[in-house]
Amino acid sequence: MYTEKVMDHFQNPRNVGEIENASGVGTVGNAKCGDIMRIYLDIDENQIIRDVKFKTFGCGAAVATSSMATELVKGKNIQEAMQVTNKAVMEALDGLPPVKVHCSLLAEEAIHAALWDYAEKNGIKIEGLEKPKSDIHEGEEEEEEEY
Amino acid sequence: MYTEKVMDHFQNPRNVGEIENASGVGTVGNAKCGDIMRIYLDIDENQIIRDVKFKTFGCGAAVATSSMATELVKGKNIQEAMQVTNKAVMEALDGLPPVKVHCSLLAEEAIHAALWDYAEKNGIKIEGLEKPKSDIHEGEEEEEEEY
Amino acid sequence: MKKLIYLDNAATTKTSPEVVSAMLPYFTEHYGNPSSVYGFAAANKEVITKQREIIAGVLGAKSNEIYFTAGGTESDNWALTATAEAYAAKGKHIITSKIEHHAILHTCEYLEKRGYEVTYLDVDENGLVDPKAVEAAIRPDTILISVMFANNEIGTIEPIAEIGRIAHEHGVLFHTDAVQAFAHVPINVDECNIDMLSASGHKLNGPKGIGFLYIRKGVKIRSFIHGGAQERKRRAGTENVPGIVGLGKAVELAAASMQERMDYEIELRDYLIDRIEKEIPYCRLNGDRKKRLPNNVNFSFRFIEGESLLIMLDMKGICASSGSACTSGSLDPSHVLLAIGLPHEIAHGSLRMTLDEETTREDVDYVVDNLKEIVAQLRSMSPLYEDFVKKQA
Amino acid sequence: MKKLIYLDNAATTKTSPEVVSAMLPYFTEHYGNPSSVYGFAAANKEVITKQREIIAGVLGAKSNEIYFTAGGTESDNWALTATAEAYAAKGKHIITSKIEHHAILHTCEYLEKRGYEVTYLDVDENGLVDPKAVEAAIRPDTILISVMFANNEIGTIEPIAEIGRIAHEHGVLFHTDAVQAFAHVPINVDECNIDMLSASGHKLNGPKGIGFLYIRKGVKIRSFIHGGAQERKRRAGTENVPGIVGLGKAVELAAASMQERMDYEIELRDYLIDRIEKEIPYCRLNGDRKKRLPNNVNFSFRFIEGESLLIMLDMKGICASSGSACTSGSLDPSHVLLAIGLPHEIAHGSLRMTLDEETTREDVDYVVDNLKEIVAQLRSMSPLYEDFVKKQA
Ligand SMILES: Cc1ncc(COP(=O)(O)O)c(C=O)c1O
Ligand SMILES: Cc1ncc(COP(=O)(O)O)c(C=O)c1O
Repeated sequence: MYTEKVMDHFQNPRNVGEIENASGVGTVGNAKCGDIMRIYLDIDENQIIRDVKFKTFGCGAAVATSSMATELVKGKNIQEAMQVTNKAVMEALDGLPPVKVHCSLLAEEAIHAALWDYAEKNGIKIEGLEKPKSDIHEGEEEEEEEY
Repeated sequence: MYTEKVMDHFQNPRNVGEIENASGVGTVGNAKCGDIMRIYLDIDENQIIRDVKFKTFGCGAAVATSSMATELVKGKNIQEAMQVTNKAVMEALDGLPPVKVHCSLLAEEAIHAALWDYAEKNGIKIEGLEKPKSDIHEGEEEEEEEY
Repeated sequence: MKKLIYLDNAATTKTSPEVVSAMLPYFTEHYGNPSSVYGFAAANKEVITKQREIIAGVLGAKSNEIYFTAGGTESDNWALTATAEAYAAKGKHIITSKIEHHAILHTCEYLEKRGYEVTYLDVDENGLVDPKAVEAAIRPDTILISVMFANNEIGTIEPIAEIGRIAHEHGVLFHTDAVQAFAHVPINVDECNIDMLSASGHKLNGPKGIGFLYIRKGVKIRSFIHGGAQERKRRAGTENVPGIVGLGKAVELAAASMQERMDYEIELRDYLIDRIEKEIPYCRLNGDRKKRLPNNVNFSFRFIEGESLLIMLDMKGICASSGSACTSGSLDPSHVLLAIGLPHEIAHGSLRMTLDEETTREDVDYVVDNLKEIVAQLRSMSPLYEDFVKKQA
Repeated sequence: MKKLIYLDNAATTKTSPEVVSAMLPYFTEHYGNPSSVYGFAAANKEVITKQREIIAGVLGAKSNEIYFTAGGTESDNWALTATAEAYAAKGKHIITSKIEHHAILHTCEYLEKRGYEVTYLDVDENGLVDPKAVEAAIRPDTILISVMFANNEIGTIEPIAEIGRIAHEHGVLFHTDAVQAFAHVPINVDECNIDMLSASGHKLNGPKGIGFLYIRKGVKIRSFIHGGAQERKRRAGTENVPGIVGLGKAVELAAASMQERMDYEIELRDYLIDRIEKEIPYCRLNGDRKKRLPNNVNFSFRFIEGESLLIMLDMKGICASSGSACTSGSLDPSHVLLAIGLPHEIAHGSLRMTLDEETTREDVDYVVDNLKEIVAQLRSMSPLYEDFVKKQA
């Protein structure tokens, strides 16, 4: 069901953990739907993401997308981090099963939520960043069957 | 599906043939339903069935019941022949599948039809004998399923 | 063992040993439920997909248009009842033929009791549906045309491409019961404009209890059997993995050798037909002589009844079937034989022999030699024959 | 081969080698169609009757009350839809429970769209249906009560005898989905006043794609799949002879060793439950502790999600299942776990392990040892656990 990359990031998730006094923290998803992701960002004065950590409650794809998303934003500046879309995460994982696409959306959203928190704390505005939705799942589900 | 007795009477039918100038001939059933039986009786002056022959168009059970019915009436007097019911034929054959019970009724009716012909030709009346029905099948079918 | 010449391949076929070998590991080794997460079982999902691809390839379809069922009957029931439901808003009229299998006809009767109207098209004396009659029967409220690819009794192959074209032109869905034809003769769902197609494993040297329904992408029918999310939510029930694997293998084998098999069977079929026609009087070949399944021979022999004939053949080790009512326990002979215009008593005396690639010329000779004798013997005890002879004299 | 501990026997079981051996001759040797006249095939009719007798014997039923189907799902669909049709004149109300299998629930939804009314009874925190609630739900227009014998997720065995008695007293038909219970625990249809009962071969070491519906004599439902005259005209389609033989064999074997197997499994089950409860914090046993299938263990582990758990177990060679939504691709976790009152996030973190007679104590120890570690590891990366710990501090 999962690609080798997904399995690798699930079995050996990168950047699991917490960052104390993080520059930004974002938590998205909800327990009702079975996925919660929390991203911690450590951003330096040049708006470079020096470090990133995550914690995830969710399925294999949720863990793998969190792990991959953290890898993709690590060392980037916040503008570059904004470019890390769910598509980018999926591609980096060699794809996800259709029913798991929402996990990649969640990962994107978690990054955005952490950036939003950082922006709020620092009173800055990040180009293209919107206030995170409280429930990422609404209306995002893909129907596999389209007859 | 058939008992050994039925198979024996089908494979080695007794009394197949015709009787020229028979005392009585009866033909029952119709081609539409797939069974026609014709019985020839040779009855002597003491009303004893001296000889009997049959011809049958029909399934294995039709042939076997014809054969058995001729065996059962052979050498009997006409009153005794009247006692050869479809039940007697079935019992003598160790039973028939439910869907084939109508064949035994046909055999009984064929004997009766031949007796009727004999009675008419000789202007006598046989106790309990009614004019044969033209189509034995109507309403005689057994429904195997009774839910 | 007693001599056995099996000429009833339209009733069911031997599951070929390669098919059984392919199935075996899925009983005791790879027995996992394909819906499970763990690798041990999830691999079975891919195995199923692979069979879907094999079947789709043979039909010129896409693999996600193949839905596994428990057999041809379920496929037919599904196609008809679910289309009827899904398109009820458009109309409640269905067109079919008088010579369909009971899986179609009895489902139509079921639908008639529920407010649907069904037109049963006549066939000609060879069992052919007239495409013009199909066109003439189409109404604004017609939602489905269902005509079988080839008839199971008399072997006639219907003009499916023309019927499909007509259905397509009128925007009416087209289903074909290809249980007797699939993997026996070439079928391409696009060329024939087929929207749905039923097939059954055990008619093509695959296992019993498995079949499929092809449903063209875009056709809106829903599930017939409700429950779990199997078969893209359209057919619930734990997948019959060994059955599906067996079906896929059987289709693969049949497709690979189709042309060769057809050539072989047609030659043998025509030899059998010729000998019977030459050597047994008062007989009639049923079904079209050319537009005919490669392995089907169906004759009526006047003055005799089919079940007796079958039992006598059985005693000689020959397995065949009949359109006689007596074999089914009902009084009317086969609706197919009546539909091609046979009188009842002639329909009763019919014999179907369906060959396969293992049938030999020696088998055929043995069958004809015995058949001649048996027919003569049964005629000698037939009151109908007696009457006929007396009339001739 | 990699270590494999299969603890998902509720999803499907291994077809036992004896069953496969029993089936084999019916693929390539005795492959005839049971409806045929000739002896070669007609013998298969008797073989089928024999399997019917075996099954009927185990249930305390008569052999002509057993109708073969393609599995539990078809049996459930048949029981519900055909009863609904046959008794529509009496009423259109059906009673069932909230924890039925989707084969029941989705069929109920289908019927609801067609004008039937369905009462879905609540269950208590252990998944038990209250017979009094059943009685209270009965109305003059109630035509059917359908309550499962035992639940497939949490293993709870329902008070079927009491529900049957109530149904009987009120003259309402009673169907039970015994797919998980039949041949695992004793069932007598007369003692429980069961009018219809569904079962499936692959849940009892028989083959996939075969099952049966028991229908008490006198119950007026007609066929669900229309066509040929098989199964006394109630279930059309060429009989799956190998499947039926396999089912019969599996039932025979299961019945012969039932008590022994139950004793063994119950001891192992309770050992597994005890170790988990003692050694893994923040867990909850789902389902009734005593009224429980001998082989079912179902736990919720707080703060973690089921699919991750399954994949981690899979990596250790352990096959199990979960009530997590993620395993089914939907968002809501198992309706059964929600019905027994679990909050969503706890329902998501559930694990079902279903043993069989081949499971050993060593297997159980290995599973618990690994499970402990995996749960700890997943909690260490769970934001819910992080919040919980911080709150405690
Ligand atoms: C034309 C046709 N349709 C449908 C069926 C039904 O197939 P099955 O018996 O496999 O369900 C058959 C065979 O019995 C058939 O010949
Ligand atoms: C309680 C219950 N009912 C019905 C079914 C359906 O059985 P099958 O998948 O064999 O059709 C299952 C198993 O999937 C089950 O556990």
